[in-house]
Amino acid sequence: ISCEVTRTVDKMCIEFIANRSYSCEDLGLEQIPEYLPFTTEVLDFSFNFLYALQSPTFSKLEDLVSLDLTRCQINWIYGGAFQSNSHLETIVLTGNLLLFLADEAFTGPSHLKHLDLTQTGLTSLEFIPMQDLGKLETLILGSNHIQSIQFPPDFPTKNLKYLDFQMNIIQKISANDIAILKKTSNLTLILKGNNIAVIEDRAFSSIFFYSLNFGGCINISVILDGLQGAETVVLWLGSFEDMAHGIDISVLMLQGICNISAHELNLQYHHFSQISAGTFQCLTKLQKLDLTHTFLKMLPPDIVSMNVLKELHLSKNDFMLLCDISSAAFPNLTHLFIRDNSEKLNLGSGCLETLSKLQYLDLSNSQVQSSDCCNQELRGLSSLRHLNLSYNRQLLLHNIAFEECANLVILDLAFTQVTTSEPEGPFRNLHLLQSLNLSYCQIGSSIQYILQGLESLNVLNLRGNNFESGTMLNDNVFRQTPNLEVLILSSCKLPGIQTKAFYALRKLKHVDLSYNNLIAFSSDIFSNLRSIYLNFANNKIRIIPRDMLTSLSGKSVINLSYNPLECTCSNIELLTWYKQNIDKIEDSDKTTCSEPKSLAGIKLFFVNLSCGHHTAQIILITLV
Amino acid sequence: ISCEVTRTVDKMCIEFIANRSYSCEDLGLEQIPEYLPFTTEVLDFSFNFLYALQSPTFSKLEDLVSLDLTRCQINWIYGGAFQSNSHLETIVLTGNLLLFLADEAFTGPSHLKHLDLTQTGLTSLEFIPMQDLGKLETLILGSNHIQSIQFPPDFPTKNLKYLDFQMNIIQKISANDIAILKKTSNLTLILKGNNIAVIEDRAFSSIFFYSLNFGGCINISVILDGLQGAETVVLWLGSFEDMAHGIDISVLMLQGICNISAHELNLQYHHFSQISAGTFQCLTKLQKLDLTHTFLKMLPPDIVSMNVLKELHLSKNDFMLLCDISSAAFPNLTHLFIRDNSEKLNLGSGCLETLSKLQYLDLSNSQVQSSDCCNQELRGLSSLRHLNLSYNRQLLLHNIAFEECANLVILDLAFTQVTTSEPEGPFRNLHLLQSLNLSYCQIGSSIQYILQGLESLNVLNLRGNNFESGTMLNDNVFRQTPNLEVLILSSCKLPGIQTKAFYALRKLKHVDLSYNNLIAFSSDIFSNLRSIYLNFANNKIRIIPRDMLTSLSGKSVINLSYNPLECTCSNIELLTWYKQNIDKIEDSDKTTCSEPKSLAGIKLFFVNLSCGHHTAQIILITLV
Amino acid sequence: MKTFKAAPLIFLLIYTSIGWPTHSVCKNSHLEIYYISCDPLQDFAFTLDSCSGLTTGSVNIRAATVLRHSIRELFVTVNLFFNGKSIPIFSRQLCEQNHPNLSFCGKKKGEHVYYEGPVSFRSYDIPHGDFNVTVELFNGDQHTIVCTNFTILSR
Amino acid sequence: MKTFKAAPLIFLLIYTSIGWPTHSVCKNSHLEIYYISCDPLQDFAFTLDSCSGLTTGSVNIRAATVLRHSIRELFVTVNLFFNGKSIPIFSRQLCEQNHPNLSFCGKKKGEHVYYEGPVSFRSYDIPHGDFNVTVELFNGDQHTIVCTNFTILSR
Ligand SMILES: [Cu+2]
Repeated sequence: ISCEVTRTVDKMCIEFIANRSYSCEDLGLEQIPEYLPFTTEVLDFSFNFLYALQSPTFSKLEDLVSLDLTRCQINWIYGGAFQSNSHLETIVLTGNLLLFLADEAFTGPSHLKHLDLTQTGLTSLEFIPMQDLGKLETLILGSNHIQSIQFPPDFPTKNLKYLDFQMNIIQKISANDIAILKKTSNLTLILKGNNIAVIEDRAFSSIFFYSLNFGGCINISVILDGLQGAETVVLWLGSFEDMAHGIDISVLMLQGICNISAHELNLQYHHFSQISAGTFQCLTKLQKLDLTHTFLKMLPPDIVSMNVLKELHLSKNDFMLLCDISSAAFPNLTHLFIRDNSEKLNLGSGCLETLSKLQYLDLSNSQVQSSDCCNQELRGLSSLRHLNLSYNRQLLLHNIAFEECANLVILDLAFTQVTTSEPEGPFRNLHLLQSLNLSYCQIGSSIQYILQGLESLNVLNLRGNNFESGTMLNDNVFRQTPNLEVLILSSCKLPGIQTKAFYALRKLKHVDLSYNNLIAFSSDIFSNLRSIYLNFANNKIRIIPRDMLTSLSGKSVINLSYNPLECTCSNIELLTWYKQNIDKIEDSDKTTCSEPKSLAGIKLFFVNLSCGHHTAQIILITLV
Repeated sequence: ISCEVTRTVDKMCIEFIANRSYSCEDLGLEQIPEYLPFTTEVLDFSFNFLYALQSPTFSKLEDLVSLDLTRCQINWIYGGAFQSNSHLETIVLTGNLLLFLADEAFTGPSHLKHLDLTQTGLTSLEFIPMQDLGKLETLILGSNHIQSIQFPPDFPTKNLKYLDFQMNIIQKISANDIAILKKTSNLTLILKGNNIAVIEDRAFSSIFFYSLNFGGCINISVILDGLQGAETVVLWLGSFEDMAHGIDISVLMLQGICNISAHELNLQYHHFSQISAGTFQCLTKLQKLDLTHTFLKMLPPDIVSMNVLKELHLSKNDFMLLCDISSAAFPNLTHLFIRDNSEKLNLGSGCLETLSKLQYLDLSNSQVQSSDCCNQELRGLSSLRHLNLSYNRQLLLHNIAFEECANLVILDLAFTQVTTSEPEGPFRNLHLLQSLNLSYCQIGSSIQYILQGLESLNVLNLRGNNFESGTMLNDNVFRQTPNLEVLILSSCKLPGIQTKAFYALRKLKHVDLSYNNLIAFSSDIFSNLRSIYLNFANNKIRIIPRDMLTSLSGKSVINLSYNPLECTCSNIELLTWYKQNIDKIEDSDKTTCSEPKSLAGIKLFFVNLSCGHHTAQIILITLV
Repeated sequence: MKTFKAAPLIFLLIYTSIGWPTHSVCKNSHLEIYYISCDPLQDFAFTLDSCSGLTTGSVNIRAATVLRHSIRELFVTVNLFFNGKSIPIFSRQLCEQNHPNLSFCGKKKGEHVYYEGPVSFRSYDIPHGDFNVTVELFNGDQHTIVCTNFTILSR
Repeated sequence: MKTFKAAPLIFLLIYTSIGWPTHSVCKNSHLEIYYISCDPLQDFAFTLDSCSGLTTGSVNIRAATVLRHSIRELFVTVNLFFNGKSIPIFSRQLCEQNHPNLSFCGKKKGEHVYYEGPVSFRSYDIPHGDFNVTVELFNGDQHTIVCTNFTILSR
């Protein structure tokens, strides 16, 4: 038996939508292939070699709307390079070292909206010919060497919504430099990663932004001085884990915010070593405040009430006790994030009691431990709909765990050890719960009653729990959750599945049983096989009889990869069905033979068996 | 008759020195050709495509000493790229956008001396791994985006002689930044084209440079403050025609030079709108001063004497009268340049009288006009050896023109109208003169006696004078200059040459008779044809008989391009000789047939004529 | 148009047949480390100043890549291959969709990402023996951003 | 080694056979200008903001090239071709060996030279008719740095 693979290495573009959308990415091409239809509207030509764009380069593709030329070694763009492409709206030139842009480089596309010049070696705005860019909405100039944002007088402001200067080397901004931006409105201006040292006082005054991003700029005072009188929805002043933290944010600094109109403020990764009520004095109009990783140990109890604040991010800080966030100051909060707390977070008792409007609470990965979770801890959170307690230490659930949170829709306890003490379901009051994540929760045999009362449950993740004794999942378990559509039981050490285990689940659509010890592919345990997704990957299935397969009709998809499937005549029923139903197979590349040894590793699809009366003949077809 | 050209476009590298020196420039190669011998020492591989350098890339060329990789689209240099090239001394990487240099990128060449990283997209010195650069003499970092010259602690200083940071974006220099340069000596440091705004006071103190170049840096004060206490031979502070002239140089500014030890100072293209004796107060130790294009109208008469000044550049200024340079202040001057004066320069009388040591005087292109040149004007210049008066207006020479300058070796009067009034040679006292340029001087018939007394003359350029009446150049003319080796008579409208005209010139080696109206190639007019260069290009020669050619022996070279040569049997003698003596032909590409019409424009070399008794047959061979 | 659909298949073949070169990371008397890119699309650029830093918990590295996909979300996993088994030893989300913790989060396809400087980590003793460590960075769409297979020979 | 010596010859053939594209410089009712590179090695990048500036004496241009040879010395000559004759109309030394008048003097092989901004000159009336103007920059070794052939159609 020999296995021969013929290669046809004439690389062709991939068709996404016939006659309209193509990708020629990384095919080593030096020109636009002739076979692309004239009607092509979307072309990804990234990672090829063009060197110079001339008027003939794209002349045949008159219907082009979007053109991606990322990293095509383009150095020269001559006049009229896009002159035939009057419908072109998007040109991406990321990663081409542009040595020359002709005045008429962008002549032709009269509605050019998006121009991406990231990492093109630009040193000044004047390098870009503006004459044909009047309709521009997005201009991306990130990761260049621009020192000054002196806009030329014909800079397109009419439709401009997004202007990105991130990671340039802009150090100074004068009022004159950006005066032209007064003609824009709702602009997103990104100056992230520029080491801005000087902004003229009030340079940004009377300009109306949607978002202003000075991320990673160390000297917040300088920026706030320049922003006096500015209006913006989002003000992003945060720093980053991989950047110098810069100077301490002082009370005085933040007073500059009193004269800036902003709804959302981000100050992540700055230092707040001395925090006081005064710190928040000018922040009372905020709707969203992000103080992720700002070295906070507490928020002062005497903060003036921030009545309009709806969303507060306090993740990656150093709180000891949940009460230290002084939640009473934020009575209208709907979203609260205290993830990845560096200390073991003590939830206390009623620390969030005043947050009666809180809908979303994230306390994940904060070393939370509770021996009587969580009625006292979450007292008063009657509006709570989404609770994340995943990646914590250990929760002991006695009786009803979330008594006051009866409106919970999503509950995530993944990777937190969950222990229940009595044979009544701790979640039995959560009649509205739709999604429950119990993966890696070490729940074991308590699965018998833990689903009690969850009649709305839609998605259940039980991955990584040990159900080694397969009998745990008897037909009573899932009878409690009749509306389940998605069930994850991967990596549960399941040796087999009881015949009636899933019988009550008439709406089941997606079942993941991968990474177990199953030896049989038993489709007959599901009551509805019309359009189901069954993942049996990484089990121990060798042979699948025909009747298990033929019932899989319609849009069903199965995954049998990484099973020790036999490619012998004992399994001819699978092999025959497989070839005829390749559209129902996921991961066919990894669905290979284990037996006979001569075929080990060969993909099932390429195996042709002739099983005669007495002899078995094996034929391998060659790939076209 | 058809002419077919076959192309063999398998491009091969050019061999300069067998087995040692090769150029593969611009051949579209993607790897080092296998056929290059292992012994190659010098390789120019510029303008090809390499993308990434790995350890196998150059592994076969173990003897490489010099490697030019200019513009090879190299983005990645991995560890060990040059590990087999232990003799490598020079690596040129100009114009490659380097995305990555491994720590061991330069491991291998233990004596790497010259590294050129011009225009490689560098943003910091830290990008360059220094571990293997300890022996570096030259490091070129021009035209990058380097903002700071903070040298890493392992920066190679031991042998460093040349460090080029030109055209970067360095704005600030602190003493700490460059402290490590104290370990160097005689370094040339180039900071030209950086917009330096701040230098720490005395940052350069106690460093010994050969040359410091701050060309194009506008704020001279800042630089001089930083240079207090520095020592350098050359201090280059000039600006450029294409750059902003910057602020006026004031008396106060230049006082900073008192505390800098420098022998040569360049201040070209700066403004000196107010110049006084004080301006020169700190310049008295200079040996060379360059004030080209500094808007000077005069130098103040009360300058303190600059006794050591040897070379003074005053070109491109606005002097009215030569006396306005106050030459008495520079008694030991040997070289003086007053070229391209913007005003009509009046030479005055004895203005340079005190410069008895002056050897070199350049007064070219300064609209000089003199009706009795030049005894009064050049009075006292007894040491003068080189005088340039070219590209001026009109000089009338009466009697002996350069009486006191009897030591002149080189005299250039090109493009200046020279008129002599009497039939005695104006140069007849210049017995030492070796080179005389009279091109485009409108001398005409005065050629008869103008060479009188020039018995040492070696090179004579008469180009562009009108000798339409060919008899002007009779045998007496050149009898006066028996030592002539080079004679230029191109564009002189010569209709023919007298048989004995050049007979006296037994040392003649190079004769240019191009662009005349000659109809005959007459080699018999030269007395020595063993190794002569004869340029007869652009004349009206149709037929050349055999005897004119056969006498051209040895290393003689002739140029017959752009003559209406006949490719008929009347000229079979030339055609035959030509093919056999192609090594004696210059510009064979432009040496083409005029007749018959069918062969017009075909290169002589490719024409094969069969001239039988009665018929002429023409055969064209095809190029291999 | 049949030919168009053959492309992904061919792609796969190239992956399995064209290998990237093996790069040396460091070498001393106790330790030798090599790496090879396991990204089918490109090689990976990486160097380490010395082997010894690995046992003290701080090394200087240079690393660079060109992104083939955007990294609004970015994950890293480190797996140890030992006796033919893959043992996960480290896994972390480096970039979150709307919470860019690192300055390079959000970079797009085609951008060059470069890091040069110190990296510190929990110091640990490298056990004796030969083993492989695979470092894989992938984005929210499960696209490989960097895949590197380190071979560690420890004596 | 015979093959080595064929290279210059082949080179010449390529020159004469591969032409660079014709680029439009400007066009209005009175004037149309095109150019084509006459440098065998490379195309030339040039644009002009408008035709009309040519008659007023000041235009904004963008021009770029990659040097194939160093320019310690640089010369420019402008020739007019009219009725088949070449008439020199301008010639100047731009860079002198030891006297760099312009900031780019002294740049080396492989460097990118870019100019963007105004250029002023003696204003003149462009005569009616069709003619060619060749602008050639060459260095001290007579190597071509830029060679551009302008076709001017003036009505
Ligand atoms: Cu750059």
